[in-house]
Amino acid sequence: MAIEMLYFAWVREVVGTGSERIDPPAGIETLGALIDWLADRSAAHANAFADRERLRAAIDQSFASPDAPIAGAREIAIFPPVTGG
Amino acid sequence: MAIEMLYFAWVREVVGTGSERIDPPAGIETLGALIDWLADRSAAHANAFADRERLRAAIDQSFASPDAPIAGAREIAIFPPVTGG
Amino acid sequence: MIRVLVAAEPIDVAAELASVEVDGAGGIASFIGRVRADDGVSTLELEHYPGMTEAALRRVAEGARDRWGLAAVTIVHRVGAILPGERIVFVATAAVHRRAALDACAYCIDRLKTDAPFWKREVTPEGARWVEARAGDAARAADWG
Amino acid sequence: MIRVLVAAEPIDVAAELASVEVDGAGGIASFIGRVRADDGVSTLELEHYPGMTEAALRRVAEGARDRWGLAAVTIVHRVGAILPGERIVFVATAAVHRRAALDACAYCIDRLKTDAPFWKREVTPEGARWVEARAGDAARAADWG
Repeated sequence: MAIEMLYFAWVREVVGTGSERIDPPAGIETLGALIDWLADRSAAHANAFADRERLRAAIDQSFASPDAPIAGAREIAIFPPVTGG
Repeated sequence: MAIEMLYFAWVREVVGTGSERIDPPAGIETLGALIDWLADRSAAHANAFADRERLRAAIDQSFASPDAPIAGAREIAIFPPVTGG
Repeated sequence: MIRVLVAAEPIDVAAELASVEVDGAGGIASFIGRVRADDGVSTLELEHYPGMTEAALRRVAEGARDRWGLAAVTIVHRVGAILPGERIVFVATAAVHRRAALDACAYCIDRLKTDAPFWKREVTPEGARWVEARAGDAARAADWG
Repeated sequence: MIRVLVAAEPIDVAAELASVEVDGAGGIASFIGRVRADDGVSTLELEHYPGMTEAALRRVAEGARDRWGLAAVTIVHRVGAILPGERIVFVATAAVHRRAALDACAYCIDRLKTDAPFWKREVTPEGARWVEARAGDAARAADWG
Protein backbone atom coordinates (compact mmCIF):
# COMPACT_ATOMS: atom_id res chain seq x y z
CA MET A 1 0.00 0.00 0.00
CA ALA A 2 1.92 3.06 -1.25
CA ILE A 3 1.22 6.38 0.47
CA GLU A 4 2.27 9.84 -0.67
CA MET A 5 3.67 11.68 2.37
CA LEU A 6 3.63 15.49 2.34
CA TYR A 7 5.45 17.79 4.78
CA PHE A 8 4.87 21.50 5.27
CA ALA A 9 6.54 24.50 6.96
CA TRP A 10 9.29 23.62 9.49
CA VAL A 11 8.38 19.92 9.33
CA ARG A 12 9.30 20.03 5.63
CA GLU A 13 12.54 21.86 6.43
CA VAL A 14 13.59 19.43 9.19
CA VAL A 15 12.64 16.25 7.29
CA GLY A 16 14.52 17.71 4.34
CA THR A 17 11.87 17.09 1.68
CA GLY A 18 8.33 18.21 0.91
CA SER A 19 7.15 14.78 -0.19
CA GLU A 20 8.12 11.15 -0.32
CA ARG A 21 6.48 7.91 -1.35
CA ILE A 22 6.36 5.27 1.39
CA ASP A 23 5.12 1.70 1.72
CA PRO A 24 4.61 0.94 5.44
CA PRO A 25 4.34 -2.73 6.58
CA ALA A 26 0.92 -4.22 7.32
CA GLY A 27 1.21 -3.82 11.11
CA ILE A 28 1.12 0.00 10.88
CA GLU A 29 -2.57 0.78 11.31
CA THR A 30 -2.88 4.29 12.76
CA LEU A 31 -1.45 7.72 12.01
CA GLY A 32 0.43 7.62 15.32
CA ALA A 33 2.01 4.27 14.49
CA LEU A 34 2.94 5.58 11.03
CA ILE A 35 4.75 8.56 12.56
CA ASP A 36 6.64 6.21 14.94
CA TRP A 37 7.65 4.09 11.93
CA LEU A 38 8.71 7.18 9.92
CA ALA A 39 10.77 8.50 12.88
CA ASP A 40 12.94 5.36 12.63
CA ARG A 41 13.81 6.01 8.98
CA SER A 42 16.39 8.78 9.54
CA ALA A 43 17.75 11.22 12.09
CA ALA A 44 15.99 14.00 10.15
CA HIS A 45 12.62 12.27 10.48
CA ALA A 46 13.29 11.60 14.17
CA ASN A 47 14.10 15.30 14.74
CA ALA A 48 11.02 16.49 12.88
CA PHE A 49 8.70 14.18 14.79
CA ALA A 50 10.37 14.45 18.23
CA ASP A 51 7.63 16.56 19.82
CA ARG A 52 4.25 15.15 18.81
CA GLU A 53 2.41 18.02 20.53
CA ARG A 54 3.75 20.35 17.86
CA LEU A 55 2.49 18.23 14.96
CA ARG A 56 -0.79 18.15 13.12
CA ALA A 57 -1.77 15.87 10.24
CA ALA A 58 -4.26 15.30 7.46
CA ILE A 59 -5.32 12.06 5.79
CA ASP A 60 -6.46 12.59 2.21
CA GLN A 61 -6.75 16.33 2.91
CA SER A 62 -8.87 16.08 6.07
CA PHE A 63 -7.45 16.83 9.51
CA ALA A 64 -6.83 13.62 11.44
CA SER A 65 -5.76 12.70 14.99
CA PRO A 66 -3.02 10.18 15.94
CA ASP A 67 -5.53 7.37 16.52
CA ALA A 68 -7.03 7.75 13.02
CA PRO A 69 -6.73 4.56 10.89
CA ILE A 70 -4.62 4.88 7.75
CA ALA A 71 -6.17 1.96 5.86
CA GLY A 72 -6.86 3.07 2.29
CA ALA A 73 -5.11 6.44 2.67
CA ARG A 74 -3.48 7.74 -0.49
CA GLU A 75 -2.05 11.03 0.79
CA ILE A 76 -0.95 11.86 4.35
CA ALA A 77 0.41 15.26 5.33
CA ILE A 78 2.29 16.18 8.50
CA PHE A 79 2.74 19.83 9.49
CA PRO A 80 2.76 22.32 12.38
CA PRO A 81 -0.46 23.88 13.71
CA VAL A 82 -1.80 26.17 10.99
CA THR A 83 -1.23 29.94 11.14
CA GLY A 84 -3.18 31.46 8.26
CA GLY A 85 -5.55 34.41 8.16
CA MET B 1 -35.69 84.99 23.67
CA ALA B 2 -35.76 84.12 19.95
CA ILE B 3 -35.37 80.46 19.01
CA GLU B 4 -34.67 79.01 15.57
CA MET B 5 -37.04 76.06 15.07
CA LEU B 6 -36.05 73.34 12.58
CA TYR B 7 -38.30 70.58 11.23
CA PHE B 8 -37.20 67.46 9.37
CA ALA B 9 -38.72 64.64 7.31
CA TRP B 10 -42.53 64.31 7.55
CA VAL B 11 -42.65 66.81 10.43
CA ARG B 12 -41.25 69.39 8.00
CA GLU B 13 -43.78 68.38 5.35
CA VAL B 14 -46.77 68.56 7.71
CA VAL B 15 -45.75 71.82 9.41
CA GLY B 16 -45.17 73.20 5.91
CA THR B 17 -41.74 74.71 6.50
CA GLY B 18 -38.25 73.52 7.40
CA SER B 19 -37.54 76.40 9.77
CA GLU B 20 -39.13 79.32 11.56
CA ARG B 21 -38.07 81.89 14.12
CA ILE B 22 -40.19 81.93 17.28
CA ASP B 23 -40.29 83.93 20.50
CA PRO B 24 -42.22 81.92 23.11
CA PRO B 25 -43.56 83.70 26.23
CA ALA B 26 -41.69 83.42 29.53
CA GLY B 27 -43.97 80.72 30.98
CA ILE B 28 -42.83 78.15 28.40
CA GLU B 29 -39.99 76.38 30.20
CA THR B 30 -39.70 72.86 28.79
CA LEU B 31 -39.52 71.26 25.37
CA GLY B 32 -42.93 69.63 25.98
CA ALA B 33 -44.52 72.96 26.88
CA LEU B 34 -42.96 74.54 23.79
CA ILE B 35 -44.49 71.86 21.55
CA ASP B 36 -47.92 72.46 23.20
CA TRP B 37 -47.52 76.18 22.54
CA LEU B 38 -46.45 75.57 18.91
CA ALA B 39 -49.41 73.21 18.32
CA ASP B 40 -51.74 76.16 19.02
CA ARG B 41 -50.17 78.29 16.30
CA SER B 42 -51.83 76.62 13.29
CA ALA B 43 -53.73 73.54 12.17
CA ALA B 44 -50.56 72.39 10.39
CA HIS B 45 -48.55 72.58 13.61
CA ALA B 46 -51.34 70.81 15.49
CA ASN B 47 -51.36 68.02 12.89
CA ALA B 48 -47.59 67.58 12.92
CA PHE B 49 -47.46 67.40 16.73
CA ALA B 50 -50.65 65.37 17.28
CA ASP B 51 -48.89 62.14 18.25
CA ARG B 52 -46.02 62.98 20.61
CA GLU B 53 -44.85 59.33 20.62
CA ARG B 54 -43.79 59.76 17.00
CA LEU B 55 -41.68 62.85 17.68
CA ARG B 56 -38.07 63.29 18.69
CA ALA B 57 -36.23 66.54 19.31
CA ALA B 58 -32.84 68.14 19.74
CA ILE B 59 -31.87 71.28 21.64
CA ASP B 60 -28.81 72.97 20.17
CA GLN B 61 -28.04 69.77 18.22
CA SER B 62 -28.25 67.34 21.16
CA PHE B 63 -31.13 64.90 21.54
CA ALA B 64 -33.53 66.10 24.27
CA SER B 65 -36.61 64.68 26.01
CA PRO B 66 -39.95 66.54 26.58
CA ASP B 67 -38.99 67.53 30.13
CA ALA B 68 -35.72 69.17 29.02
CA PRO B 69 -35.54 72.92 29.90
CA ILE B 70 -35.32 75.28 26.92
CA ALA B 71 -33.77 78.20 28.78
CA GLY B 72 -30.89 79.60 26.68
CA ALA B 73 -31.64 77.38 23.67
CA ARG B 74 -30.81 78.95 20.32
CA GLU B 75 -31.84 76.11 17.97
CA ILE B 76 -34.50 73.48 18.57
CA ALA B 77 -35.29 70.75 16.05
CA ILE B 78 -38.35 68.49 15.94
CA PHE B 79 -38.36 65.36 13.79
CA PRO B 80 -39.41 61.69 13.55
CA PRO B 81 -37.26 58.89 15.03
CA VAL B 82 -34.08 58.70 12.96
CA THR B 83 -33.68 56.06 10.21
CA GLY B 84 -30.12 56.38 8.91
CA GLY B 85 -27.50 53.73 8.27
CA MET C 1 -7.18 58.91 12.76
CA ILE C 2 -10.85 59.71 12.39
CA ARG C 3 -12.62 60.58 9.17
CA VAL C 4 -16.30 61.48 8.97
CA LEU C 5 -18.01 62.47 5.74
CA VAL C 6 -21.61 63.28 4.80
CA ALA C 7 -21.79 63.52 1.04
CA ALA C 8 -24.18 63.59 -1.89
CA GLU C 9 -21.64 61.76 -4.09
CA PRO C 10 -21.30 57.96 -4.40
CA ILE C 11 -19.00 56.32 -1.83
CA ASP C 12 -15.59 55.26 -3.17
CA VAL C 13 -14.94 52.20 -1.00
CA ALA C 14 -11.49 51.49 -2.43
CA ALA C 15 -10.25 54.98 -1.53
CA GLU C 16 -11.96 54.89 1.87
CA LEU C 17 -10.51 51.48 2.71
CA ALA C 18 -7.04 52.60 1.67
CA SER C 19 -7.33 55.56 4.05
CA VAL C 20 -7.66 53.27 7.10
CA GLU C 21 -4.81 50.96 6.06
CA VAL C 22 -2.38 52.78 8.34
CA ASP C 23 0.92 51.35 9.62
CA GLY C 24 -0.27 49.69 12.83
CA ALA C 25 -3.45 48.24 11.36
CA GLY C 26 -3.24 44.44 11.13
CA GLY C 27 -7.00 44.01 10.92
CA ILE C 28 -9.53 46.16 9.07
CA ALA C 29 -13.25 45.54 9.33
CA SER C 30 -15.75 47.34 7.17
CA PHE C 31 -19.46 47.50 6.57
CA ILE C 32 -21.42 48.72 3.55
CA GLY C 33 -25.13 49.40 3.73
CA ARG C 34 -26.79 49.71 0.33
CA VAL C 35 -30.12 50.11 -1.39
CA ARG C 36 -31.24 46.64 -2.33
CA ALA C 37 -32.09 46.16 -5.98
CA ASP C 38 -34.88 43.66 -5.24
CA ASP C 39 -37.07 45.80 -3.00
CA GLY C 40 -39.29 47.71 -5.45
CA VAL C 41 -37.71 51.00 -4.39
CA SER C 42 -36.80 53.17 -7.37
CA THR C 43 -35.03 55.86 -5.31
CA LEU C 44 -34.10 56.23 -1.67
CA GLU C 45 -33.96 59.83 -0.45
CA LEU C 46 -31.82 60.64 2.58
CA GLU C 47 -32.54 63.82 4.53
CA HIS C 48 -30.31 64.88 7.43
CA TYR C 49 -29.66 67.63 9.98
CA PRO C 50 -26.55 69.44 8.78
CA GLY C 51 -24.11 70.13 11.58
CA MET C 52 -25.70 67.78 14.09
CA THR C 53 -25.15 64.84 11.72
CA GLU C 54 -21.41 65.34 11.40
CA ALA C 55 -21.05 65.89 15.16
CA ALA C 56 -23.05 62.73 15.91
CA LEU C 57 -20.97 60.61 13.50
CA ARG C 58 -17.77 62.00 15.00
CA ARG C 59 -18.94 61.07 18.50
CA VAL C 60 -19.70 57.52 17.33
CA ALA C 61 -16.25 57.24 15.71
CA GLU C 62 -14.43 58.69 18.73
CA GLY C 63 -16.37 56.41 21.07
CA ALA C 64 -15.26 53.37 19.06
CA ARG C 65 -11.65 54.53 18.86
CA ASP C 66 -11.44 55.08 22.63
CA ARG C 67 -13.21 51.84 23.56
CA TRP C 68 -11.23 49.53 21.24
CA GLY C 69 -7.97 51.50 20.86
CA LEU C 70 -8.41 51.77 17.10
CA ALA C 71 -5.69 52.95 14.74
CA ALA C 72 -8.28 54.51 12.41
CA VAL C 73 -12.04 54.89 11.94
CA THR C 74 -13.87 56.14 8.87
CA ILE C 75 -17.62 56.75 8.60
CA VAL C 76 -19.14 57.94 5.32
CA HIS C 77 -22.88 58.48 4.87
CA ARG C 78 -24.67 59.53 1.72
CA VAL C 79 -27.50 62.04 1.59
CA GLY C 80 -29.86 63.04 -1.19
CA ALA C 81 -31.19 60.69 -3.87
CA ILE C 82 -29.68 57.18 -3.91
CA LEU C 83 -30.42 54.53 -6.53
CA PRO C 84 -30.88 50.75 -6.12
CA GLY C 85 -27.50 49.05 -5.83
CA GLU C 86 -25.80 52.19 -4.56
CA ARG C 87 -24.18 52.47 -1.15
CA ILE C 88 -25.84 54.42 1.66
CA VAL C 89 -23.27 54.06 4.40
CA PHE C 90 -19.70 52.87 4.83
CA VAL C 91 -17.87 52.18 8.09
CA ALA C 92 -14.27 51.00 8.39
CA THR C 93 -12.31 50.32 11.55
CA ALA C 94 -8.60 49.50 11.79
CA ALA C 95 -6.91 47.88 14.77
CA VAL C 96 -3.81 45.88 15.66
CA HIS C 97 -5.90 42.71 16.00
CA ARG C 98 -9.02 41.46 14.24
CA ARG C 99 -11.44 41.20 17.17
CA ALA C 100 -11.18 44.91 18.05
CA ALA C 101 -11.73 45.91 14.42
CA LEU C 102 -14.75 43.59 13.98
CA ASP C 103 -16.45 44.57 17.25
CA ALA C 104 -15.84 48.28 16.70
CA CYS C 105 -17.28 48.10 13.18
CA ALA C 106 -20.50 46.49 14.45
CA TYR C 107 -20.67 49.10 17.23
CA CYS C 108 -20.35 52.02 14.79
CA ILE C 109 -23.11 50.83 12.46
CA ASP C 110 -25.44 49.99 15.36
CA ARG C 111 -24.89 53.33 17.09
CA LEU C 112 -25.12 55.54 14.04
CA LYS C 113 -28.55 54.07 13.30
CA THR C 114 -29.90 55.59 16.53
CA ASP C 115 -27.54 58.51 17.18
CA ALA C 116 -27.24 60.27 13.82
CA PRO C 117 -30.11 62.43 12.49
CA PHE C 118 -30.86 60.91 9.08
CA TRP C 119 -34.30 60.14 7.64
CA LYS C 120 -35.03 57.79 4.75
CA ARG C 121 -37.84 58.25 2.23
CA GLU C 122 -38.56 55.44 -0.20
CA VAL C 123 -39.86 56.29 -3.66
CA THR C 124 -41.73 53.35 -5.22
CA PRO C 125 -44.00 52.99 -8.28
CA GLU C 126 -46.96 53.34 -5.85
CA GLY C 127 -45.69 56.59 -4.32
CA ALA C 128 -43.31 57.77 -1.64
CA ARG C 129 -43.23 56.92 2.07
CA TRP C 130 -41.04 57.86 5.02
CA VAL C 131 -39.32 54.81 6.47
CA GLU C 132 -40.41 53.99 10.04
CA ALA C 133 -37.73 53.50 12.69
CA ARG C 134 -37.29 49.88 13.82
CA ALA C 135 -37.49 49.04 17.53
CA GLY C 136 -34.72 46.47 17.01
CA ASP C 137 -32.27 49.23 16.07
CA ALA C 138 -32.70 50.99 19.42
CA ALA C 139 -32.28 47.64 21.21
CA ARG C 140 -29.08 46.84 19.31
CA ALA C 141 -27.60 50.24 20.07
CA ALA C 142 -28.53 49.88 23.76
CA ASP C 143 -26.78 46.48 23.88
CA TRP C 144 -23.42 48.26 23.58
CA GLY C 145 -24.05 50.06 26.90
CA MET D 1 -22.72 32.83 -4.59
CA ILE D 2 -19.43 31.57 -3.21
CA ARG D 3 -15.98 32.63 -4.36
CA VAL D 4 -12.77 31.20 -2.96
CA LEU D 5 -9.34 32.20 -4.22
CA VAL D 6 -5.79 31.34 -3.17
CA ALA D 7 -3.43 33.59 -5.07
CA ALA D 8 0.12 34.88 -5.22
CA GLU D 9 -1.09 38.26 -6.57
CA PRO D 10 -2.13 41.26 -4.43
CA ILE D 11 -5.79 41.30 -3.38
CA ASP D 12 -7.96 43.79 -5.31
CA VAL D 13 -10.47 44.70 -2.58
CA ALA D 14 -12.55 47.00 -4.79
CA ALA D 15 -13.16 44.24 -7.34
CA GLU D 16 -13.76 41.65 -4.63
CA LEU D 17 -16.24 43.89 -2.78
CA ALA D 18 -18.09 44.63 -6.03
CA SER D 19 -18.47 40.90 -6.62
CA VAL D 20 -20.53 40.43 -3.42
CA GLU D 21 -22.74 43.47 -4.03
CA VAL D 22 -25.49 41.30 -5.48
CA ASP D 23 -29.17 42.31 -5.80
CA GLY D 24 -30.46 41.08 -2.44
CA ALA D 25 -27.50 42.30 -0.40
CA GLY D 26 -28.49 45.20 1.85
CA GLY D 27 -25.52 44.70 4.17
CA ILE D 28 -21.95 43.75 3.29
CA ALA D 29 -19.34 43.11 5.93
CA SER D 30 -15.71 42.59 5.11
CA PHE D 31 -12.42 41.97 6.82
CA ILE D 32 -8.87 42.59 5.64
CA GLY D 33 -5.87 41.06 7.41
CA ARG D 34 -2.59 42.65 6.47
CA VAL D 35 1.11 42.67 7.24
CA ARG D 36 1.66 45.49 9.70
CA ALA D 37 4.27 48.00 8.70
CA ASP D 38 5.43 48.61 12.28
CA ASP D 39 6.40 45.07 13.24
CA GLY D 40 10.00 44.77 12.04
CA VAL D 41 8.97 42.12 9.51
CA SER D 42 10.52 42.75 6.09
CA THR D 43 8.62 39.94 4.33
CA LEU D 44 5.92 37.52 5.37
CA GLU D 45 6.00 34.18 3.54
CA LEU D 46 2.82 32.16 3.29
CA GLU D 47 3.07 28.42 2.59
CA HIS D 48 -0.06 26.32 2.05
CA TYR D 49 -1.33 22.85 1.15
CA PRO D 50 -2.63 23.11 -2.42
CA GLY D 51 -5.96 21.39 -2.85
CA MET D 52 -6.74 21.02 0.82
CA THR D 53 -6.55 24.81 1.27
CA GLU D 54 -9.17 25.59 -1.35
CA ALA D 55 -11.45 22.83 -0.05
CA ALA D 56 -11.12 24.09 3.52
CA LEU D 57 -11.90 27.70 2.52
CA ARG D 58 -14.90 26.52 0.54
CA ARG D 59 -16.22 24.60 3.54
CA VAL D 60 -15.86 27.70 5.72
CA ALA D 61 -17.71 29.83 3.14
CA GLU D 62 -20.48 27.26 2.66
CA GLY D 63 -20.87 26.87 6.41
CA ALA D 64 -21.36 30.64 6.77
CA ARG D 65 -23.77 30.83 3.84
CA ASP D 66 -25.93 28.03 5.24
CA ARG D 67 -25.91 29.28 8.83
CA TRP D 68 -26.71 32.95 8.06
CA GLY D 69 -28.55 32.61 4.74
CA LEU D 70 -26.00 34.77 2.96
CA ALA D 71 -26.48 36.15 -0.55
CA ALA D 72 -22.74 35.92 -1.25
CA VAL D 73 -19.43 35.03 0.42
CA THR D 74 -15.94 35.68 -0.88
CA ILE D 75 -12.70 34.50 0.72
CA VAL D 76 -9.35 35.42 -0.83
CA HIS D 77 -6.03 34.40 0.73
CA ARG D 78 -2.57 35.27 -0.50
CA VAL D 79 0.35 32.87 -0.60
CA GLY D 80 4.04 33.40 -1.28
CA ALA D 81 6.01 36.51 -0.30
CA ILE D 82 3.97 39.40 1.12
CA LEU D 83 5.38 42.83 1.98
CA PRO D 84 4.56 45.12 4.92
CA GLY D 85 1.32 47.00 4.26
CA GLU D 86 0.04 44.34 1.83
CA ARG D 87 -3.09 42.31 2.42
CA ILE D 88 -2.89 38.66 3.48
CA VAL D 89 -6.56 37.75 3.60
CA PHE D 90 -9.90 39.22 2.58
CA VAL D 91 -13.36 38.02 3.61
CA ALA D 92 -16.64 39.57 2.46
CA THR D 93 -20.16 38.46 3.38
CA ALA D 94 -23.39 39.82 1.91
CA ALA D 95 -26.83 39.44 3.50
CA VAL D 96 -30.25 41.06 3.48
CA HIS D 97 -29.61 42.59 6.91
CA ARG D 98 -26.48 43.82 8.63
CA ARG D 99 -26.32 41.50 11.63
CA ALA D 100 -26.09 38.34 9.50
CA ALA D 101 -23.34 39.87 7.36
CA LEU D 102 -21.32 41.06 10.37
CA ASP D 103 -21.60 37.80 12.32
CA ALA D 104 -20.82 35.67 9.27
CA CYS D 105 -17.74 37.73 8.46
CA ALA D 106 -16.36 37.25 11.99
CA TYR D 107 -17.15 33.53 11.73
CA CYS D 108 -15.27 33.13 8.44
CA ILE D 109 -12.09 34.81 9.64
CA ASP D 110 -12.13 32.93 12.96
CA ARG D 111 -12.69 29.55 11.31
CA LEU D 112 -10.23 29.92 8.47
CA LYS D 113 -7.50 30.62 11.03
CA THR D 114 -7.91 27.08 12.41
CA ASP D 115 -9.37 25.16 9.46
CA ALA D 116 -7.25 26.18 6.48
CA PRO D 117 -3.72 24.81 6.06
CA PHE D 118 -1.57 27.94 5.79
CA TRP D 119 1.75 28.58 7.53
CA LYS D 120 3.38 31.97 8.06
CA ARG D 121 7.11 32.59 8.12
CA GLU D 122 8.37 36.01 9.17
CA VAL D 123 11.57 37.35 7.64
CA THR D 124 13.19 40.00 9.86
CA PRO D 125 16.61 41.70 9.88
CA GLU D 126 17.63 39.11 12.54
CA GLY D 127 16.59 36.13 10.44
CA ALA D 128 13.46 34.13 9.62
CA ARG D 129 11.10 32.30 11.98
CA TRP D 130 7.94 30.25 11.59
CA VAL D 131 4.99 31.90 13.32
CA GLU D 132 3.61 29.87 16.25
CA ALA D 133 -0.13 29.15 16.35
CA ARG D 134 -2.02 31.08 19.02
CA ALA D 135 -4.17 29.19 21.52
CA GLY D 136 -6.69 32.05 21.37
CA ASP D 137 -7.39 31.30 17.71
CA ALA D 138 -8.52 27.76 18.46
CA ALA D 139 -10.71 29.06 21.29
CA ARG D 140 -12.34 31.68 19.06
CA ALA D 141 -13.06 29.12 16.35
CA ALA D 142 -14.53 26.74 18.93
CA ASP D 143 -16.83 29.51 20.23
CA TRP D 144 -18.83 29.28 17.00
CA GLY D 145 -19.78 25.67 17.81
